[in-house]
Amino acid sequence: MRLLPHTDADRAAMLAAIGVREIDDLFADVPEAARLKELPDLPRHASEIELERAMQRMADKNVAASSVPFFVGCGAYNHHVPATVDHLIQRSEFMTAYTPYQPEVAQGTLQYLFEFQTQVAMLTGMDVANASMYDGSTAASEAVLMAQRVTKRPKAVISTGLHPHYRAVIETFGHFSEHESVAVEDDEIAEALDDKTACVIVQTPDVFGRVHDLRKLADKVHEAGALLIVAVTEVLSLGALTPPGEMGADIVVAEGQSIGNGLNFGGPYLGLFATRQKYVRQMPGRLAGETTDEDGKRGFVLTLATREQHIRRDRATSNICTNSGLCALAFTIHLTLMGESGLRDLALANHRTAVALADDLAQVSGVKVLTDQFFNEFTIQVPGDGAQVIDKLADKGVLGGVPAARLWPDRPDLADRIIVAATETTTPEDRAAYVAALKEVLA
Amino acid sequence: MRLLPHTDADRAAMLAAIGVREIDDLFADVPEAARLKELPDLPRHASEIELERAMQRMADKNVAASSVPFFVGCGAYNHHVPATVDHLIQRSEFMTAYTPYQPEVAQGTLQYLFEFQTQVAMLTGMDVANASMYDGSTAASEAVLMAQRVTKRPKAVISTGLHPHYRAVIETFGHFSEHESVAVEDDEIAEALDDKTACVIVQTPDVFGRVHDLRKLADKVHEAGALLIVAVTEVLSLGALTPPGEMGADIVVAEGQSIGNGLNFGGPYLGLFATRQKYVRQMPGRLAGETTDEDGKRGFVLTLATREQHIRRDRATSNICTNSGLCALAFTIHLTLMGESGLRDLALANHRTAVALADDLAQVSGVKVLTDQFFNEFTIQVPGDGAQVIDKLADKGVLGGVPAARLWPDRPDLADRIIVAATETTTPEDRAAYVAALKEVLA
Amino acid sequence: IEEPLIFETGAPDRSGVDITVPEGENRLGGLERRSEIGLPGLSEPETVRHYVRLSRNNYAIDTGIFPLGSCTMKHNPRANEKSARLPGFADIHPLQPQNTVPGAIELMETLSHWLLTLTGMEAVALSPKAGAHGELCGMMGIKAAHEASGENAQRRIVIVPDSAHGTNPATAALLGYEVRPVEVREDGTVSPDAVRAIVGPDTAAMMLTNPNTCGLFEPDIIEIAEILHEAGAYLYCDGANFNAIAAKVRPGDLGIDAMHLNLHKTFSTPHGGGGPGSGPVIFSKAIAPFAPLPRVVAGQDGAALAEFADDVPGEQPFGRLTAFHGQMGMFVRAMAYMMAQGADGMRQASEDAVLNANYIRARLRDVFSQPYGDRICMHEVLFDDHFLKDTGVTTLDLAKALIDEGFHPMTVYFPLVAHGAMLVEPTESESKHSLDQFIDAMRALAKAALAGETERFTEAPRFAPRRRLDEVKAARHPVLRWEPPQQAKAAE
Amino acid sequence: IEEPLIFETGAPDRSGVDITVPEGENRLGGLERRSEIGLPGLSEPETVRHYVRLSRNNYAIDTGIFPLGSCTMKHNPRANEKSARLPGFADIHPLQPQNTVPGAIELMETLSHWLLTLTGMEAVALSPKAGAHGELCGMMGIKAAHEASGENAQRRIVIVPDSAHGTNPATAALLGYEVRPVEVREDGTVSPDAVRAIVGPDTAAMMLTNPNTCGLFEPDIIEIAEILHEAGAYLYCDGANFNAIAAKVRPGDLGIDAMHLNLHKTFSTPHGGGGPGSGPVIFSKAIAPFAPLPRVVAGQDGAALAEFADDVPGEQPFGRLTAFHGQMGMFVRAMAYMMAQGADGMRQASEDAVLNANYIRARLRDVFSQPYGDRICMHEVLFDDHFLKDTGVTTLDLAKALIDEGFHPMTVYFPLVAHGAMLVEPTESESKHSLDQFIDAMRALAKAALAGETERFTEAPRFAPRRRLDEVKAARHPVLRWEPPQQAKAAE
Repeated sequence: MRLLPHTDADRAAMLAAIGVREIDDLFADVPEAARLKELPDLPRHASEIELERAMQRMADKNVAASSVPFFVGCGAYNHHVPATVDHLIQRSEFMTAYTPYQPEVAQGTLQYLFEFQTQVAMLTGMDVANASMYDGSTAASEAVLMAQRVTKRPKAVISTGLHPHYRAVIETFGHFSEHESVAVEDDEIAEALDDKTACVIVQTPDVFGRVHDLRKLADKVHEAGALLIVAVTEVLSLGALTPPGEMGADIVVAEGQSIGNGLNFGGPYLGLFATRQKYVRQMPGRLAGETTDEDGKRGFVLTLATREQHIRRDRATSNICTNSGLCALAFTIHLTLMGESGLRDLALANHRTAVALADDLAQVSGVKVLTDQFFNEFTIQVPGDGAQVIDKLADKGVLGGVPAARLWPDRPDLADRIIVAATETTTPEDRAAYVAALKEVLA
Repeated sequence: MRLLPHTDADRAAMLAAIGVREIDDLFADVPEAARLKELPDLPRHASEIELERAMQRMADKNVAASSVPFFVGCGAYNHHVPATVDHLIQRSEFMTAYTPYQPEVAQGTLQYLFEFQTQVAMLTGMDVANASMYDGSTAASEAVLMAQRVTKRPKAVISTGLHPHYRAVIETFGHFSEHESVAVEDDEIAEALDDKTACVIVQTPDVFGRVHDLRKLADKVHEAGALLIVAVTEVLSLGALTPPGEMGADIVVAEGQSIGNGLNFGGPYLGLFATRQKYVRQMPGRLAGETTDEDGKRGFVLTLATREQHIRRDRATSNICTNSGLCALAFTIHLTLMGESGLRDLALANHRTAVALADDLAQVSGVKVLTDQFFNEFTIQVPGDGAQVIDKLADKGVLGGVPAARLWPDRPDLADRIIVAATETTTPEDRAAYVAALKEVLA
Repeated sequence: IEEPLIFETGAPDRSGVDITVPEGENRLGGLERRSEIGLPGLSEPETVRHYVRLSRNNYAIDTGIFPLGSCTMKHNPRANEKSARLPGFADIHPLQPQNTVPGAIELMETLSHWLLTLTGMEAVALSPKAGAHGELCGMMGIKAAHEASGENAQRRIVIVPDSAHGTNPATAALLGYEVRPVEVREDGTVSPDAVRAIVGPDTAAMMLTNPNTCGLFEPDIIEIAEILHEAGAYLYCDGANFNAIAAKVRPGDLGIDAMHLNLHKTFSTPHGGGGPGSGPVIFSKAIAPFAPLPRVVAGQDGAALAEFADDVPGEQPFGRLTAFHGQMGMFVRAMAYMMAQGADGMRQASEDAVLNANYIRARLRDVFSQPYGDRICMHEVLFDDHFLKDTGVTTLDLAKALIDEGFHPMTVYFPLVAHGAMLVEPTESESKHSLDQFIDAMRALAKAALAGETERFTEAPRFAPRRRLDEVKAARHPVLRWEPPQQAKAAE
Repeated sequence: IEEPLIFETGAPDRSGVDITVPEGENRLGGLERRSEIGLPGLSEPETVRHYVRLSRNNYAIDTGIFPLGSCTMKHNPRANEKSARLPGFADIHPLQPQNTVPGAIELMETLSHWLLTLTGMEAVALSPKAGAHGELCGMMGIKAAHEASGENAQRRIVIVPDSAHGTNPATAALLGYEVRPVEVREDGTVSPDAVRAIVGPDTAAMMLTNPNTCGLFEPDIIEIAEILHEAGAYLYCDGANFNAIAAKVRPGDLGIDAMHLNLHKTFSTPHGGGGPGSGPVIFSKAIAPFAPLPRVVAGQDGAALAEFADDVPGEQPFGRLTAFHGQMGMFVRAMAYMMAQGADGMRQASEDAVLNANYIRARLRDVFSQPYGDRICMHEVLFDDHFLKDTGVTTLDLAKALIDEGFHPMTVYFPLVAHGAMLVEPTESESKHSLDQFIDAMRALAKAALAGETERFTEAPRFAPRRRLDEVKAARHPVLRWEPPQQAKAAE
């Protein structure tokens, strides 16, 4: 078997060196009754050709984003990833490295994490960022827990503009950690603030695509002694929009998938987490920090580990002991390739393409574009059931967006809404195909 | 432009450091009349998305071997390459390295070349092998030139079983280097031998798929004072067949594509070249050799460079100054993965599959299998024009082999022949599809 | 040459991408970004060289053994990477219509089937993003079961042995539980009597690692599970060490109620310098109805993804752990690994993993001390620093000296139950040749330590990209980001 | 840890592949292999580690600058690799029906168009497999033209300047020509008078490199071409240095008759540690009819591949240079590079390449000596060892000392016309930061040499995977393969 180095002669020699007769002598501690006598009822080992055929067969059943006009967003976006990025993250020394607990032999990982943290802080307009989290939604939930630790208050006020999956994650964590959460419309947030409120969490651009000026809200939240958490599910928007850090956010969480990472059916993704300097010791997740070695050379280490579970155990700030290392690497490589000018160009290309698409769709009879001010995603209203429209479009080879019913099956008032995204990968031909297919479907 | 690091500020600073006003001052030696005033009439730089679209568009027009039942061979074979191979050859330190002229910083390349040479010598049953050549056909031509140097005789006798492209290359080189070559049927080789004969070159399995016992021929060739050159276009056959080195060959050349390398529409491929110890200093091409460094540690260098053009100029053994480094790496990695047992299994799997295919096709009415003894390729006779049959099969989505007319347009006697190959990638379903399509085409 | 930070060589007007920006108007609601971001740009050649050079400062499985106890670091097959990059897996969106992704759902269903068959359990939650996330998921399932039975208010205690991973108590605490430790007995395992002594109507669950962090199989686990179940509590098992027993023992036969599986350990998806991981959780019949969403369920036309409670009538899913469906990229890799290995290969792998650990034990036992005596271990072997007494060499020194010999250190100072612990897990990926090299280096170091060559240890590492780094300084005055020179100066 | 040879750790019954062998009979004509091959097998994990470790002993563009004169080593974009691996290019057979590969033929036609437009020439042969192969092809075309005109028997001389690449005389000799050298004049270039003095009715061609190997543009090339043409001879140009002038100067405007282009230099296909290369040849109107087969020709339904003389009526193709159609993998990469750069990018690249070389010259001219005085150069700059006189440090020592500073050495002792030559070509891929690092290292070394720190040079390299290797020993007693221990012993 190709993954196992031992020959039978090796095994025999090793058993002899150990001083046992057969391999099962080493499993003597396992209760006899629990030892499997036979192999599990699963196939035997396969050749690489057989494996590839099986995988290809399953993969071929799926409609890849790049193979059709594609307008699906809502927290995951179809962007182009330069070939350089995927090549570099597959470097053995990155991909097959361990968590950098032994910094002397992990400076590669630690330096890119330090660079990543700096880029994230710059992008969000915050002071510091951690070395990444599982994804945007879990980062959001950790942000709420952090606000509760900082303020020592139990309640989270959640904007209904927040992606419903994010809200569900916060509510699940809130429920089991015995905190409170309440979801309110944006214009009711001020009323919901009270002295039990730890934080307000809002999203911009929100799940419908709307961009928000958060400055006034920030003031109100701060007056109430709470923290403002801003979630961003399309991180690329930060290349074009005023960053949350400049609008008074105390914690910014984001989904970083759009930069350097593929769609991957929802994972692995990349949680970004940034905050103010004063909260750094309450921040969850790994942190790379600068220091020096015995020869005085600059080097990097994981730091502030005293917050973490492997030191602090039940008094840790979080139970997390993984980051999204390789996704963070993809992010930081892509962002390094782009730089300030490339990022701004890419963001603008996304926005302009979305504007053109909105104008195209607005021409389709019966369709109403509901979002005036947006980045690369907006909401349309169609006559009839949005989910059915999307299914019919899919039959015509156009993946036309996310019907609101996919996210809010319990909101009949949203049943005629579709959330539509465009990116730099959207061609004029893609837009024309959407318009044509939509006209046919609605005819 | 993404491939160019300079900003305009960099350029200005550098021009100032040089002490010229503008870039064209550095092109002052170019005659004014020859300086292009305008850009060549070609497109401007493209984004990576645009580039990928253009490439994908062209690629999609071609029928990939893995996408259809595929039976084309004749010097290039559709084998499976483990993912490990392609990953490893893309390591920056292999792929973007220079020729190992500075051995202290090229031990990676030099050691694998040394291992490669050993593997090739073992496989062919010869004493020594070089570090690879462009491909099998140019290796064959270099072998003839070498035999002419060794024997100081001008004539090459070429078996008609040799791949006609190989023969054409030898004849082209022979013509321009003012040597002689004559092509004869296998049973006439003995008669063609004379005291002007430098070498006889034969192929096994030959271009029609037939395997040959060369022992008697070798004796005759040696009696005539000439060298026996054996060409192998399907290197995998050496895992199942008696190697040329055990049958009296003086030089073995082979196309190494089948191990580790893809079809690539004919290139890059990998020329293997092995010979007897006594001829080593007449051998063309690069050689890695073992030595020691100042600390006495084992290390490897390019050696016997005094044969080569950069030292010997017009008295060099060949003008070659490239090998197929990365293809040799792919070959040696794949062969290392396989080892003795894996190679033998793979060769046997190829052979057994081809036998099954031959039996399948023999059942098709009107089809005659002409080859009794073969490795993974054989020749069939069809009623009517072979090239037309192949075209009609292609219309049905089966790439059924190479019609002899593709290689010998001037041989009407071969017009009804098709050379058919099977490999480990050929499934029972592929065989059934061939039989079904062939029946329809011949109906 | 030292590799600078990107901020030290990049320029804002340099770029490694070419982007075509279409003409048109902006509709950003007056929220255009006006400030400089400050991001540096590098051309493509500079970028490639920067990251290639950085990477060369890393140790990795592909460069050598990771003898890291409790952190299974095995070979990562490249066929898995190739599969994960098929456009049909890598380039599909979690919210595109389900009937445009039947192959993806089939893969998740197949993975679920393999995991359940291997473990003998009832249900699986694929969505947890890592082992610790899986622990949360598993314990949430248990808490949800207590809530459903109305006993949640009274069950506030989670029993955790002192040999446990730090994530265990952290997880329990995060869910509002009180952590009650249980000491391990002299042989390094948990005794049923100790559990019996503290379990009660206030016990929600016990979290146990098996094989445990001392590398030992808990011989009384079945009895412990029975004690817990009788008391109305559940047994959570930390699955970090499943690599020792896959296809040899089924957790379902041991009385376990919930357990996470680290796809990035046992099933060979790459560790990636710290992630992404994937931590599916398997549940017993008692907990299964509470498993979170989304979940793969049998549908009319093949499998479907249940995303809302209405999609699983009769069950009480406890909520959602993450946006979307989990780590698809890891699912594909793990599935590719399992198919490549098959039932026979996984069983052989478990055996070879245990064989390798015992071989190291056998070849080091005359020099290195073991806290629980020289006895068979599972896939990892635990040494302590007893044999280093009075040498002036610490466990940490030995670890750093191992770097100079060309190896990644073993896990040190964990588990806490052993003094100066050194936990060594070779995995089945290591050849005898590789093990012998490691063993020879360990023996040579031990001899050097005993011979008083102290400097070789206290000065180590000397042949790494960096000498020992000042972690105290880093924590005391944290510098967590680069600052432009003038700002950095102003901040001082 | 030193990495052993695969033969020292492998085993014949170990394998890194799993193969299913179908049942069935054999028809091998009694020629079954009976002997052991002797091949060692490694498992997949061992194989990966072996080659990753080996690779780490290599220097590469991705790890640092290659200041190698005359061997353009530029950045290799990964988008090119991705394109070359598209199944539609990588997974097609050279002998499948042409109508199943129209996209491949289109790519070859597009590449031909770009190359002809860039060079202003008449025809292109894509099939040569490398630069030296291209030289042969070009000179064969010239010889074929002389054969067609009946003058071949009298034209036996090829003029080659003494600054030429070794391949030039080797190529001419291989074709049966006598090589006649022409000395370069004091400024490092070829004078028309010198050519006029030796050209005659016996001259077949002159082979010239332009820009030449001293990094200088031959200012009189147009006149030289006229002299040759008047004498009935042709001008072959070695295209190794096209990187200096692409999109700035067209060889067709200089009177060149044949020239090879190194796709692996100018157009950025990777060097691969010594290949594969690709050396398409462009021809003037005079030579075009003799261009070899196969060739892309316009057909009724788009382009087609002409494989036989009947496919190109009216022309006299001189034969075939290789099996199949050339280095398709390199064609795709070169095409991807050219499309990415565009006409504007290639022109800028030539300018930046020349700028970089002159910047190095300007910043080293006060310390390093130049054989032809301090004058503008093209994309490479030539120094000699005059400034090292009496220091006891040789050009080779300086090169090896550069390794210790973290750089690949420049090209040394070439061209032969300069004493102790050091030829430096940075290419346009290098940033100013990178050039400054290289320049600083060069200056520091020069100062150390002049200050008498001889050991730093004669002992170099000290920080490489190996110290200086004994090349004389290797050549005197060549060990070109591993032998099993007993055989090796017997052979002694």
